[in-house]
Amino acid sequence: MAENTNNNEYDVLVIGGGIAGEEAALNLANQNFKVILVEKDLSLGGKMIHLSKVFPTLDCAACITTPKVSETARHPNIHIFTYSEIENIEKKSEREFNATLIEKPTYVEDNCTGCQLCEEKCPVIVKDQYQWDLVGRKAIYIPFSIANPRIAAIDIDNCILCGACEKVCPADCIDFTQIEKKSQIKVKAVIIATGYNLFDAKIIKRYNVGTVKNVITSMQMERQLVPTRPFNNVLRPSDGKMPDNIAYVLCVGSRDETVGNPICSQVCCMYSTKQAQLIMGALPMADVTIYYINIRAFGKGFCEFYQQAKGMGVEFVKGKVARIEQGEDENVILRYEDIIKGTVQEAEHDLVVLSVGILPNTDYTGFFKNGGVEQDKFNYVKQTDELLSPALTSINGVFAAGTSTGPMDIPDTILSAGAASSETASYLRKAK
Amino acid sequence: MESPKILVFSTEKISDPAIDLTGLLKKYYPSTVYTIAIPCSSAVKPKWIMHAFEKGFAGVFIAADGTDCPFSEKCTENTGNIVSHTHEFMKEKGIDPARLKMAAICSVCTDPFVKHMKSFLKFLTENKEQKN
Amino acid sequence: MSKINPEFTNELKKFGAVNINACYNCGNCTAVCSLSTEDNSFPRMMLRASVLGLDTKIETSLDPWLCYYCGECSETCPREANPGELMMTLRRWLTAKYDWTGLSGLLYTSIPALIIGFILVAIAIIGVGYTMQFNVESIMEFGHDFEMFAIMGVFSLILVPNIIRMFWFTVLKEKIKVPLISYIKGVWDLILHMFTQKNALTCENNTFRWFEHFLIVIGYLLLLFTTVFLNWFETENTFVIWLGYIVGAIIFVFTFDFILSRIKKSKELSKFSHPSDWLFVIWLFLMGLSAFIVRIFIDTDLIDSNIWLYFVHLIILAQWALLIVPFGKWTHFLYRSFAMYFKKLEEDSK
Amino acid sequence: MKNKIGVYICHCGSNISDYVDVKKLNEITAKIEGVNIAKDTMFACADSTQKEIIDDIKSNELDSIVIASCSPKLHLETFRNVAIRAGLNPYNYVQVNIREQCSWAHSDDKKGATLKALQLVKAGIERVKRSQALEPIEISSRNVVLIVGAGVAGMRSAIELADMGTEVYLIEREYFVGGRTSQWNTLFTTDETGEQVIKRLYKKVISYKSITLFTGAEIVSKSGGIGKFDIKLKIKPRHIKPNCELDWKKFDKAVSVCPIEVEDEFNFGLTKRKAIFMNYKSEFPQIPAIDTENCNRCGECVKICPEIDLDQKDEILNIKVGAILLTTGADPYEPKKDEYGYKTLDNVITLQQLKRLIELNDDKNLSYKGKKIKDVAFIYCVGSRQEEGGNTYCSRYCCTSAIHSAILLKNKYRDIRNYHINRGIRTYGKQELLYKESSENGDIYLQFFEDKIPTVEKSKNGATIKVIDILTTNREIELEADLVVLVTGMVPRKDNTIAGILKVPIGRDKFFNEIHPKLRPVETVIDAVYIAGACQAPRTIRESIDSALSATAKANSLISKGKIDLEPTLAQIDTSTCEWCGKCVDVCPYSAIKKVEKEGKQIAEIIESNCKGCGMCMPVCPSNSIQLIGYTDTEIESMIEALIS
Repeated sequence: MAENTNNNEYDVLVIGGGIAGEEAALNLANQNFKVILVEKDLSLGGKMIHLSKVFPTLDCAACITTPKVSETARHPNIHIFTYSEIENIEKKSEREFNATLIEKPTYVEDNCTGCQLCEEKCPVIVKDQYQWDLVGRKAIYIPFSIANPRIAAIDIDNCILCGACEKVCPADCIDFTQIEKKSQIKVKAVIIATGYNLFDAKIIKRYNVGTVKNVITSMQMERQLVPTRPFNNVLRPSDGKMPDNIAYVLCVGSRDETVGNPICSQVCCMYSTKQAQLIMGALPMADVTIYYINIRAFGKGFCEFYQQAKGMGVEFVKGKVARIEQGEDENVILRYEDIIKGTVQEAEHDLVVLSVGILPNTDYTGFFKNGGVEQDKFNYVKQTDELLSPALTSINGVFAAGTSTGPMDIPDTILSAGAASSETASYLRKAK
Repeated sequence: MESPKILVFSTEKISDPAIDLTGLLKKYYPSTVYTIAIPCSSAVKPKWIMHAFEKGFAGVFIAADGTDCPFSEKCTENTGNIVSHTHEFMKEKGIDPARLKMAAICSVCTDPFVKHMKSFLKFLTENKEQKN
Repeated sequence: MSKINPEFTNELKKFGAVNINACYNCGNCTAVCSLSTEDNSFPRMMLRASVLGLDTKIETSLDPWLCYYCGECSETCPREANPGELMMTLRRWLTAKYDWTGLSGLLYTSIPALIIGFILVAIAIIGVGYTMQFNVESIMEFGHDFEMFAIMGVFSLILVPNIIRMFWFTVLKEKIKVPLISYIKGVWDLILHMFTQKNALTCENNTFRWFEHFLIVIGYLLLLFTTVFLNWFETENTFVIWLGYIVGAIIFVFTFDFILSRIKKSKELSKFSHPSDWLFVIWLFLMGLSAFIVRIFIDTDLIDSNIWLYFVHLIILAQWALLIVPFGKWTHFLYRSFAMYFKKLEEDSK
Repeated sequence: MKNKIGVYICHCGSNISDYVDVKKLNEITAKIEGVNIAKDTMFACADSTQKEIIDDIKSNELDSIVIASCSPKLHLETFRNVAIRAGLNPYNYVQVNIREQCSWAHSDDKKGATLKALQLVKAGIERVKRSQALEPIEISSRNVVLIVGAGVAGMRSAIELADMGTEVYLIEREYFVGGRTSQWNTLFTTDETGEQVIKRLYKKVISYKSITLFTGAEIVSKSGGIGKFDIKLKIKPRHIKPNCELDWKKFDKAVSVCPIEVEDEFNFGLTKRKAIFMNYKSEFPQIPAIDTENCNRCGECVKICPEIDLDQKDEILNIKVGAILLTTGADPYEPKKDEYGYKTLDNVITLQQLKRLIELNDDKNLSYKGKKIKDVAFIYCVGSRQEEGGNTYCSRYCCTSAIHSAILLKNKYRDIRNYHINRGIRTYGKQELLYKESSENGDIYLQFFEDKIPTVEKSKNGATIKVIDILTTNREIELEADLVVLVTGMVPRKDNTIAGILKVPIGRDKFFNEIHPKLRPVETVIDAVYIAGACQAPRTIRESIDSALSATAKANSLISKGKIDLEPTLAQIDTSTCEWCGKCVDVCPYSAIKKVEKEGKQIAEIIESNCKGCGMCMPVCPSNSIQLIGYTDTEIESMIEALIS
């Protein structure tokens, strides 16, 4: 419990500061457990904080994530380590885990006020990973505008050590001498909330990702639809033209044995439908077509949301896109079979969005020293009692939350994180 | 000539963060825009708005929660009712109802906020000039 | 109105089709196929008809013949339903359907029948040899006569009637009205397709495979020509001898490559092999190889003392001519070409 | 009114001072009435500055402080803590945002920014002058949860709460626990059976002393609120004497002599049962029940079993709990008469009936009404995804459940042939593998559009189904089926009186509604009333458990401390001016206002434990009798005046 004053001892280690990790950490902290939350990225918020509006309620993702993020960051029982990783975890006995925490250097001290003067002066420009490479950023940068903590970090791989930032920083917080910090921590339970990765569409050769310019991923579209977006509107990459005929290709990397992922990613149908609705708002003249195999609008309010999109004029075409090729005027040609007509068709669009699927983030597999957490056949964390205790893993005292156990949408992720926190709490209380 | 003053009622969870973010992103809007944050846009009393007009504010803008409201689904409707009630009071007092505006501002809606402020100010300035 | 016949897939499975039920009808196979067009889209509809057991739809369809099995559809099928192999299976099924003797179906679906057939032919040849007291001269003459009669016989008694049956199923039964001129205009294309199978070039990354096939067809036809018309084994003409050697070598070298890729299962299309596929390539290989060796033995005057060798060649030849050519995969060569021809007629009628 | 105010103006490095003339601001501020100390500081949030502020408060006995710096979202809590450490009430602190909403927003207009900053600071001072010292409202709570519904979700949550040290009342309306899952038999995706799952849960439930289980129990009424609910329960009699050892042979005999035969709801009407019954042998609790509604009290059974007591009466029980969790589940959709031949053709059943049918049949043959079944046609989306009239929602579990049942049939009875006549299969996530398995088993899938639904007609051997199949270019396909299974989805419970008693809001789809699907997915607008499982929306077992455990965590963290701190930002009614009109009640989303009589006058009263301080009630009050603490008329109006000055 929280009365523990030793700095290196905590009740629960939560790995991953996305929405699942935050929800689990908050629930536990509210029950007075002392939580250490480790996030490998520079900011909390996971993938959700980067999304535009979320289905089916169309409320803005930031409006939901940021209060959760700041509640987490503020909570006296939660100790946050961003830009940090867990090197290994060793289970000594029940409710006794030793872990090695690595704090990577950001070369900026915590008293940074986020004024961004350094960013202005930094001469290096590289691609901005938080905008999915749509635009550039500096070598010293604040990850993104609603990041938490909102402090700068130096991307040392790209930094030329010119020292311009050091000179301009009013809080004097640039420190090039920082080094990686390793420390040992003791915890009583572990929650894996490491989330998911997105499928790399380049693997599907016949989609020609990279060579056909105006093919982007759904995450890149998501960024273009966010109010904090890099451009002021939805633009296609080749010439910055506002597209007026956009296509969505579903099941990219999902339900596909040839890429080794036969399962359904559960969210792509809905996020594509949502983006289509948002595009209809941003570009009222645009046509949006969604190429699908089956529309999986299964959750509360999803089916109605899908019907609503149809009502708004989003065109749904049944058929998997088989080939993507370059057309004239930088346009993109999709070849598919229109299942309802039963004929092969070629359609020209000026922007094509690949609705990429969800793959497990397998970072967790390396954590455990003696005997890892068992995986299911798709490399998600195996749920050892899937029906009655969905958060249990093969190691007693290690629990799984959110998409670490399989694809899930945001509401399900939050519920799953709630379940993990609940199981963790009762595991910890059994000690008494 | 001093530019007209606008009073913005923002909401602590949703639209005030958007106004913060506007500043953070150095997206400028006129410095005669003043913000008072309250829990929910449905809590703005017509009395306050009338008070602002009385004391010399040229315009009042309610940065509403809209559908993002954490309190009630009916927030948009309720805020709308407040606006229409106040419009009646304004008419009674001979104040142009167009000096009270409302729009939903989500927590990252910086551009819409700036746009609203600029066009509102433009309207108020023109209006003022006409009157003069 | 079509009635579902779920038993059909079981029947089809005897001909090879593997995992077709896995299909979830995404249409990827059809769209990825370089040969399918808006007017002519396959293979999904064939697969669908097979799953539902709409056999009359398949019976009257020419689509299976239009596929050259490049393997792209199977390779990219997200459910591993192997549509390419289905098309191959349907070709087998159709071959059986067209064949009035019913032997095609039997040989395709029953390995014992196949073995018995091969043994019977071998026994018959040995029997003939026995009646000739294994005299080299007369046996070789018999071999030559046999070739000519077999070709004519198989052609007139089996292949021509079967092509007519195919015409009945796919054109007449479908009540396609075709102007006479179309029949004439299409002939040139028919011949061209038959010998070049040029449509296969439309397939993705298929040029080398097409070239190999083309060489084998040319080699095979030349071998036929040299043995039947130039009577290669008995000629003294140097040109013919050399030509014979070359075509023999072409056949066995390229067929050997085919066999190897089937063993290695390196390409999508060679991942699954039906017995009839094995038979076809192996016998073609053996024909080329045995002809080649027989000729060497003739040229080195060793044939008289090694008459068994010619017998082996003759048995292979007879099995090929009496079983594989009329009832086996060889017929694809004809049916496919005619399918193109009929397809053209069908298009002209529109 | 405060008159010893400390004001600190932050440079924020140069973030503020580059655009706002902080020095000048400070000079003017110092002169404002009531300001005792005015200082500018490089970083207000720095440790040294915090210490300095604390010292100032203590040595100068400041009664309130204002800090003009960055957005309160960043440091409100930091400085409230500073106030607390200095012995000042945290609500006597006001943070003025002169960075995000001033210096940064107007770095193009330094003069304007300085002027605005000054006005903002003035407004902050006016506000702090009128600020009230507030303490969080503390209410006591009972560490007891009432769980309504002993299905998987309810039982699982009860176990977890007990593990966490919370006492639980678990009530079930039926005589037996297990809810829908117990009827379900083999479950996807683990192939455990419903019986096994319920057994695991029940054994655990009864092993806890802190869980009290009542079967045949319903809520009659509720009073009180968060932390302190008083609940009246009605418990139906079981008509078996308590604590008796029942002889099973005698029970079997008692069943056989019972003259009453009613439709067996457990088998969805496939069979009949007696008035004395158990649904299956290993059902829990392991005590039969006599259902009062159907028993004619003939006494035949008593002659055999003296343990039976037909005179037992309803029992009324009052319990006191701190929170309530509803896990009341859902009903299967009941097709209308003649919907796809339901109840007009002999061989049309629902998916739920099929599940029971598999259970009731032996391992060799599947037969229904004496006829051997070979061809089974599943028609999907019956009662779900209706474009007109009925339910518009997707019931989520039915595609996977139907497919899983088809796989079970195929595995159990080899020669079964399954046809799935669907509207697009929705086996999301890993459930997709079941779809693949079923396909590979040779199941045939046909897909139709909502506007061209299949027809089912009587035929010689069973039924003829005609469907326009979009997977075969809209060709009309005909098939013969021995058994037609209507894949019916979930609908809210027919009897949902509990929603009325607890005032739980009902959503568009008629299921219970959460506050927000992402922010607060298991909470309802009624504080400390949680929802989980299928009463909220159609869900699979795993998803129901996830939500039940989530609700468990929320309920436990709310009530386990024995007291609940509520935000002091509350609405207040001016009793002298309130002329009860009820408008505030209509607009309040939290049912936090009630009508009371005081001194012979009807007025509104705020239920503090329910009020969330949104202030929605204020503008609708015709007599302006409502004030929100921290946002009173005087505070807001004085701020307005300061801003315009």
